[in-house]
Amino acid sequence: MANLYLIGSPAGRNGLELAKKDGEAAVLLIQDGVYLDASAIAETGKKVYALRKDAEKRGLTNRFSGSVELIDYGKLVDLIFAHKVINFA
Amino acid sequence: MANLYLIGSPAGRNGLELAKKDGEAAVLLIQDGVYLDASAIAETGKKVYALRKDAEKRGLTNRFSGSVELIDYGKLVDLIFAHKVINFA
Amino acid sequence: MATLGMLLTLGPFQFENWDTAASIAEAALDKGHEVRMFLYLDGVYNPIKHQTFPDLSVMPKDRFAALVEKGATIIACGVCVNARGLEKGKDYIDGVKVGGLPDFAEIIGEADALITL
Amino acid sequence: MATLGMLLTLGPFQFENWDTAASIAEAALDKGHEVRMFLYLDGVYNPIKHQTFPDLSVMPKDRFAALVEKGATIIACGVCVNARGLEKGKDYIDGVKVGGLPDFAEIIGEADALITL
Amino acid sequence: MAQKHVLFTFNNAPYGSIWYTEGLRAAVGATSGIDEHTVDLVYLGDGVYFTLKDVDRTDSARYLGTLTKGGYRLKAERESLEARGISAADLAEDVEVISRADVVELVKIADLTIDF
Amino acid sequence: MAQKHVLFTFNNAPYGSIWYTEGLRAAVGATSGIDEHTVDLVYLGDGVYFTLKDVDRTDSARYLGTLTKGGYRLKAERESLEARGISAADLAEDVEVISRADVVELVKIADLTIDF
Repeated sequence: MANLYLIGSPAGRNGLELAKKDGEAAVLLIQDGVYLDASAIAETGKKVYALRKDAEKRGLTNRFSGSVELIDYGKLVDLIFAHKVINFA
Repeated sequence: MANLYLIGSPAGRNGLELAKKDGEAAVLLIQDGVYLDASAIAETGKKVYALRKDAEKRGLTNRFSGSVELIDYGKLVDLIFAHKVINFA
Repeated sequence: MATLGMLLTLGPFQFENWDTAASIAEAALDKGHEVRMFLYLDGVYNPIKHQTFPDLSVMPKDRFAALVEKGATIIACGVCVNARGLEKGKDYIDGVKVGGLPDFAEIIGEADALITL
Repeated sequence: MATLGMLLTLGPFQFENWDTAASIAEAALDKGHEVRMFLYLDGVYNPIKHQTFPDLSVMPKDRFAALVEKGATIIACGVCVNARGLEKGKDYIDGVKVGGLPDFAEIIGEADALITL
Repeated sequence: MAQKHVLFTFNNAPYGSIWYTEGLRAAVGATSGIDEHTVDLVYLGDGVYFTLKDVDRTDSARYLGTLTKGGYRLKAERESLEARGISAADLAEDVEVISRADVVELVKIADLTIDF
Repeated sequence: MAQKHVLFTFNNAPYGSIWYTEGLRAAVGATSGIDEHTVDLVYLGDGVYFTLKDVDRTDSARYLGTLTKGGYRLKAERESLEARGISAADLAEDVEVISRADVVELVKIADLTIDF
């Protein structure tokens, strides 16, 4: 299973650095993690997701380009079981 | 009364930036604020204090040069009343 | 069907983690998965049953009670509970158990995925 | 003699602020100053009297009780108290009052210096 | 007892923690007491994320309404906005952008300061 | 029920919060259960401040003793140390410095991960 970096706190920066070096990484931004810039990771072709609810209430949905997929909790649960979760939330 | 910037949290970085621009500033580092680098402020001749107890338990006392004065809670209280406290702790 | 393990180390209101944890657990339960949550450190404040706040229609403890009703297992760290003065969880909502780190070790053993918040 | 106002928004154990607040208040009282502390948000967890933890000889609530004995005024935000299920502070140590933001406004009016933690 | 001028700084982004809104509630409390203190409301660091125009203000609308009626403005530090790539067009209408030097002036005129 | 290999990461400095020591307690708990899980202990970001040699370890000595007896080492990420100006000479003797690439390898061999 590929690694899913769950980024949701100030410590999320540590997780993003690991995700950059991990060839099998996907990234899921939640909570204040949606403020972090994961565009460098998305540009390398790795999948980046963000929890839509957390992005919306922060007024950030316009900031995400097509390279970031906005998802709901149901999809989040599917991703969690389809990957190994690397926790930074 | 001169301003005493009480720096003791991640938000302390915001306070340090203000202290740099404040001609009448002194800085007091407490809690995790003792990890922050206030040397640029000390070099401008502004007084920088750090709470000795908080620096000691983090193993940082050697990091502080003579430009930072290590103080106890009693001195901290004296400083608080001798200045206006600008809170970032 | 899979088992989701969860570790929650923050309390209600002050930080968003409790809400995220409850929302993820709800979604997992709705999809038919099992949820086993361990409340550690300030996480043990979440299930206090007397929470009341006029601005909120649903209190944090209600969210956790709904998880229990849907079949989630929620266990609080007893050392943390007593340190915080909650006396063995005497004021907890029904269904939340007070245990210890061996319970968390068991959750680790059983979990197909683990989320820490 | 001066008056030190304090605002504490975090609870015991998890974050260091409660310890810093108690230590500063002790030092101020020892120097003969007045201390008036307002507990807001998670700060209201500090005075729960049943705290017990074998690894610590002095519990957070003991530190706050000692401040009260030395003459400090400690007032907790009632909305925060009830939101967190603490039922008007029924399990608080003696001497801690449950009030509201008007009490904090009064502390602001009286304080010669204010510390927020 | 005396009327004071209090500088409130907001340093934490919504919604990871609740200081962003409970700080506003405290500011309302400060201005509503017998002394009727006056306040400045300044957003610094990650706190400036609250000033984005699309932020959901459900939790804080009531406090903001009271403060706005009292003539208060939300002030966001330009340097903090720029460091986060936030332009004036991204901000809510009731937000005023001020420089770090301006913030230091507000520090100087305050009697007391409170950070949230 | 199964024995798992768990990666614990420590991301918060002592002593502003207690994750630094309560995370170690949890690691002891994980290795002491019926399943006797195995663990890796990695310090990242501000968490590396715990690995300084002069840090007061009173609160965590007991947990560290148990983990050390079990053969576990404290591993600090080189890139996080360098970003904070911490050299090898500043570190406690029981700390092993590993690269970020090494950390990613530990991520890959873990069954589960926990961040404190």
